[in-house]
Amino acid sequence: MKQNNMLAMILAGGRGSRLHELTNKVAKPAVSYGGKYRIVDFPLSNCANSGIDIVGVLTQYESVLLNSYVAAGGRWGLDARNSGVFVLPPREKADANLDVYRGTADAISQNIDFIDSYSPEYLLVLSGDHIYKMNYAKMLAYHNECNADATIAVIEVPKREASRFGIMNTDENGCIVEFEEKPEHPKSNLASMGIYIFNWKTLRKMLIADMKNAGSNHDFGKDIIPALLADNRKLVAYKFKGYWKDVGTIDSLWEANMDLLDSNNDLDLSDPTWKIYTEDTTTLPQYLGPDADVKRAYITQGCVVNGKVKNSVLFTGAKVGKGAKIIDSVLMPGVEVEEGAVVTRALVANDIKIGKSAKVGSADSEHIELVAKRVKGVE
Amino acid sequence: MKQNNMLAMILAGGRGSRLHELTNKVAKPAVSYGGKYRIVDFPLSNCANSGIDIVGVLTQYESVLLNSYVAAGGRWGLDARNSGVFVLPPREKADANLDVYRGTADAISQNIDFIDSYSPEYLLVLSGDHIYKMNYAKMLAYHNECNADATIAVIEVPKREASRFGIMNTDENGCIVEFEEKPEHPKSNLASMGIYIFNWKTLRKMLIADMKNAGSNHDFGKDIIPALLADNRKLVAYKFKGYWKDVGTIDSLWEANMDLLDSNNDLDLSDPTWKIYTEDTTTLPQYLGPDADVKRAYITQGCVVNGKVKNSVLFTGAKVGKGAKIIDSVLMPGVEVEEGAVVTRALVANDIKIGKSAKVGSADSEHIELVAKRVKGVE
Amino acid sequence: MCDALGIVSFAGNHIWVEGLHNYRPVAAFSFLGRYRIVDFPLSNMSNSGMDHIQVYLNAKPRSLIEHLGSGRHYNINSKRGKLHMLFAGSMIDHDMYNNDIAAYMENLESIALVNKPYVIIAPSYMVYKQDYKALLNAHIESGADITLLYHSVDNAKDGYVNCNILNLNKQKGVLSIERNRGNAKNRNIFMDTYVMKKELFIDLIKQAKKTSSLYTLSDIVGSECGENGSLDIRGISHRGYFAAVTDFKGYYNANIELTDYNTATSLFESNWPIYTRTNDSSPTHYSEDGCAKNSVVSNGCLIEGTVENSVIGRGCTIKEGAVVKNCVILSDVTIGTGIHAENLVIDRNAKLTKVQEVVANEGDPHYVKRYDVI
Amino acid sequence: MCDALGIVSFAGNHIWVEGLHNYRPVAAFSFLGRYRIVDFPLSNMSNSGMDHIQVYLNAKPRSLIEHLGSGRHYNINSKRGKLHMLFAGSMIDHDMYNNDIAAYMENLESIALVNKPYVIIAPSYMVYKQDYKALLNAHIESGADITLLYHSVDNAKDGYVNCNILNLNKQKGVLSIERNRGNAKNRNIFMDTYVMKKELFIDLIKQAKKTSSLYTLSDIVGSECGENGSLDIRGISHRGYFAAVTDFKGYYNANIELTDYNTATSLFESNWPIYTRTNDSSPTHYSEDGCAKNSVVSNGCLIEGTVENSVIGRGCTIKEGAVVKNCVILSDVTIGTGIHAENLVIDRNAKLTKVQEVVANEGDPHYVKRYDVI
Repeated sequence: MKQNNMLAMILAGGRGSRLHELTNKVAKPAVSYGGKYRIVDFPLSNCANSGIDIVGVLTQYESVLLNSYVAAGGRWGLDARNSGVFVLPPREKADANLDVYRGTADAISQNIDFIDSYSPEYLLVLSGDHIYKMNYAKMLAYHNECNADATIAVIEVPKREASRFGIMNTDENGCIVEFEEKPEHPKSNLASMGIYIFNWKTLRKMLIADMKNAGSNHDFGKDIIPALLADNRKLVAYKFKGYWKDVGTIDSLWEANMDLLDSNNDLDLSDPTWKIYTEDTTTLPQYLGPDADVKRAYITQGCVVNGKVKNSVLFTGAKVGKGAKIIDSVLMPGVEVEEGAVVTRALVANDIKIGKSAKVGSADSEHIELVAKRVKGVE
Repeated sequence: MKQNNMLAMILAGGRGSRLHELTNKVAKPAVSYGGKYRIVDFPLSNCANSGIDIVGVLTQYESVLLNSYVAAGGRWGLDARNSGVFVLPPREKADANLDVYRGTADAISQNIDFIDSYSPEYLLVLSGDHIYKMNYAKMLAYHNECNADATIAVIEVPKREASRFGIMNTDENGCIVEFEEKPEHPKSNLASMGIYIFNWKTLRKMLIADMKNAGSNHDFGKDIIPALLADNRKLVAYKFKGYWKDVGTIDSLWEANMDLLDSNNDLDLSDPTWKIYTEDTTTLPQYLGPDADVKRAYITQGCVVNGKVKNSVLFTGAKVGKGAKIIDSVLMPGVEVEEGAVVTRALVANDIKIGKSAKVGSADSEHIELVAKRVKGVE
Repeated sequence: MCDALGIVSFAGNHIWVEGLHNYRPVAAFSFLGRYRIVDFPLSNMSNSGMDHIQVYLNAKPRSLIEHLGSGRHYNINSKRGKLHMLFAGSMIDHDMYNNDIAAYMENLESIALVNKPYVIIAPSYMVYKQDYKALLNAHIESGADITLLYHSVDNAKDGYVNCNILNLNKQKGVLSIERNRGNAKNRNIFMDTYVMKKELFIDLIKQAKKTSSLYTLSDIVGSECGENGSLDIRGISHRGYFAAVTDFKGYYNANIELTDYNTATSLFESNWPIYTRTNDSSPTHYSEDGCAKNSVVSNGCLIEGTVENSVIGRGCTIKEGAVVKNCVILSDVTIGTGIHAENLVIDRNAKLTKVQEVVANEGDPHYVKRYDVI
Repeated sequence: MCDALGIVSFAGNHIWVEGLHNYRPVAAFSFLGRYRIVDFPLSNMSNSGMDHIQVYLNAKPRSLIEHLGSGRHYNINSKRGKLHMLFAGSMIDHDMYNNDIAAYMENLESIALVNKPYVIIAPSYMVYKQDYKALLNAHIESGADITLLYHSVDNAKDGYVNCNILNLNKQKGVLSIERNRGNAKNRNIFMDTYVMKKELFIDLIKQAKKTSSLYTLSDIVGSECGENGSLDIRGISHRGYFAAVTDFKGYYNANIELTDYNTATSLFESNWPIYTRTNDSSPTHYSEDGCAKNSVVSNGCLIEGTVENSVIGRGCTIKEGAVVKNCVILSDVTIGTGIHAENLVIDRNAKLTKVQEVVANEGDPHYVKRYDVI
């Protein structure tokens, strides 16, 4: 807290049901990405690198793995004396029964006591399922420069896609004058990234009022932002340039992995000044056998490759047998592709085995095939 | 897990309502004890010292402080690579709604997935609100020696008090033949300490059956132990000798603190071979001023004493002004007793201020006075 | 965050604290029972938002390395930042070539690598509280090339042995740096604390090395002072508690004067925590006949005797009838039944159990060796 | 839990690995890209349930201290147990008095303090997998005073330079310990690994010190072997992968032979993890023209050229058209466009960008210095 008086809360309660079997047993923020990471590593590493020391993670659905994953704050260096990652599921209180979070704002409201115990000046609200690198300290500097009550990070999206997003309409000074959720006829192309900095005292008042409002959805976009605007508070848009992706579907998760194959990609995970930290697994080094044939690939430690890998991303511990081919595909952690099997335009889920000479996926499918069950070998 | 293949689960969901204001804002396991500790430090330090690396803490009621307290596993050295303290409140699952834990056994049942993810051979079930030092590795050795399905730690209590406890009736080999909860006419004086070692596979089956049993209270004492006995499983009693205290009331919490004033007390917190670890607070050293007069006292760092302290325990940051007297009392963390005030046979709650020349408590009261509100000074 | 690399330097070869120094560097000296001296510069840096810190070691590093560990207890994020321990080339005490410049030369790569424009250098043998972020801002605003921190004292004749002093002009320009010869009462004691651009620091290291293999950082900075020097070097005055542990008496006095609670409040402030490594000791137990006054007592002690005007380290036992007066006692010391100890510094694990009276004269404290049995 | 104190010893004065050894002790050598050699004895100890471990350092300790840190990554509970770093008195390379016995003598207190009846001593310059708990049990059961671990080899004429060998009788009693002179193919290479009671260990240290200031632990144990010795000293044979990094070729060969996945599986087993410190590097990126075969590649690399039969360390760049064959490359090395590198050990941060062909003969690998630009 010394560093910048800002506490971060990560909303990590989403079900991610469009990721199908991938989120059967784990919450979306814990889904694997980029060879060795999980999605939630991005907001957590951003926090660590931005000098934020206290992070609350608001979890809800199938969170046992997510909870224990983020609780080990040392992964992001967030385990120094006055530092920590705190898992905050809904809980029973002296004056209230146990209930789920009713919306993004309610998740914060129900943890006002947690936030107050650190008496921060600023509250940073983040989403746990976006992939991007951002220096929140710079955003805070902008917030202070503007003397704003709230600052919302926005990204320019193609005009024709704008109606899929929450759109911020700003005046010539960058002040937000209107917020429209998925407007049919968007007036601007500034999409909200779901990243907010609030003056805590101001937000606290708003949240307490919102809790009592029976008609509210208890949502930041639908309720809190409009309420702040109605209250004539100063809301400013902070323009972000760079890689940002919400991986809501199998296709977009696959695509976000494929983006890494471009050595000039904007995400640049190899930048030593802004590392993304993750679980430190004890694996073998990466082994490339005598028959390995690797072209345009992103491969991490623990992989053992003795076949062909082209245009593909291999996660921790993935194994590719002799003569097997992995083309335009993503092999999640622990996948084993046996001799002679061929995987094309597919995303193979954690620990799935593809048997000898089996074939999955096809080069001309519209969607990426999700392989979430064991595929038997062919004699 | 390498060390002994035993995972520990600490039941820390109790409301502790007989501790009145002390548990208004914190769960009972997080209540302060012994100058610098919290009650839950005892089972957690016992785990660490017994070579247990994975500890789940089942929390429920007013747990925000408890959750963030135990989540910093480094306090007990439980933050090495394959080690951790995991907070496990009730949670929403794909196939079940969010609900409170229905009993001690249900709390474990709802976390079978968590336990399974470490595939332990043994499960140690502990209570989060007892004060004692025990080497669970020795209890496990006894469990294995007896070839038992379950081992229950017991302590001999005076026969006349036995009806206040859960009593284990054993045969001549120490095998448990019967369990009676608070029997009117106890047949033995072996009280259950609420410390169980189970073979995980056996318990797992029992728990799954118990979950489906509509008539069950889902409680270890009332349901699981009798079910194991009915199933002809081998249950043995492990006799514990030493200090053990359940601090359920203000009187007993006060008494447990007073026990420390006896330099030959069985708890022996200064034993370097079995340290109790706790939060590392940044305080001043302990200051004794020119008018300090300290006799039979237990005082920790951060205390500033310039008055008389007799037969009393002073917690972190407690301050005693010039001419003030603290007699037969407990000052919890952050208490400030101003000049000339007198505190007798009282337990003063966290951060309470006793004003100048005020008097609280009395030497001949039957019960210990709990001071949980600011006491104004006297002109 | 603070845009400076923090460097904690070691005590130079002109500093030697009789007794204690035989076993550990000054940085690792026990201070006020629960601290080590290095906790003060490190807490200052951490509280100032500095998260890249290098601690230099020149001899007997074990106790210091163990105390520093991963730096988590100083509230430094181990991923974003780093508490680095860097070693001098020789690691031998009383080796005149084993000076600060030699150690910086040995680790020039590590210094160059850190992505910070400024450097703040603070000593590991002085105790004071200072917001380095404020100091850096003052340095930047002033436009000076180098800013030096000093403390004005009126007892430089008796105290501050082996310290350097700054001679200043009216604009706080540094005219020269020289050793305190004890020939005047009022002096500006140089706190061995520097602020400058990292590039300039690297240049000065190389220049010092070229000039003489015995040149120290204060020598090279001193040579650039005054009207003949090529740099704008200024002093900034420090306020609040200040102690320099440059000799045995300095160590004793600093401890004893902080047993006064009012003096201590000028060093310890609630918004400026001094971090240290915990030892997980239990609270201290006072028996029926135990008593302590005007003292600082650490955890883990058993006090059955009388303690006055003293500092008692962790895990000490003061037995029945024992009297401890004006003593600085390190950890795990035993004062036996009925023993009278006065005006002593007692090193760790010593036992005073045989000789009934171990009393030195006031103003001339004596030293009891580590593990000694008296 | 395992009732033994673990001691990781340093490479004795007879061991010197040309090149790499100038910058760090053998314990801190990079191994197979992502490890340091010390990871192997420490992981063995941790996996065996040992949680009191002392690592001895005799020179240039920085990189080793940084790598070891608090020991959390070796899965050692920092409260219950401890990973201690202990220092030799002199810390100077090539100082003949700076041997293991001198270091143990310097830290005799620390050894005596640990509350464990046995001690297991393992070297920091050998790579092997061993369950020390099983070894301790075998030792206790046999009733021997000292148990020594050895590995039977059939190539002691060319390899295992500077190692000691054990001469055994039929009951595995140790008749003598001597240096491998390369005069026989079949030898029992002594793995510098000892099991004994801690008390005996302390006695032997004192006895060695009294006998000669150059006596090492193997000297004093050797003097107690055979029918004239007063102790029952036995050998236990080790199976599985074993390498001794006692000279430059040994280092090169151990790395290259482990690029074979089948060989590696005899060292790495899923129930016996080898722990190391993470560097938080991203996965390795292979471009359209990148390709690697028969190799071990660490994370954080960019492979645009061809890699064969090599070990590539963290954060290396192999540019387009570059060919790397039979090389052991440490971290952050750049092989420039079109450069051909063969049979080399390339130390960290070196750049091969100017000379087109840097090729040594097979069987005679060459060394490229740290930060060198070729």
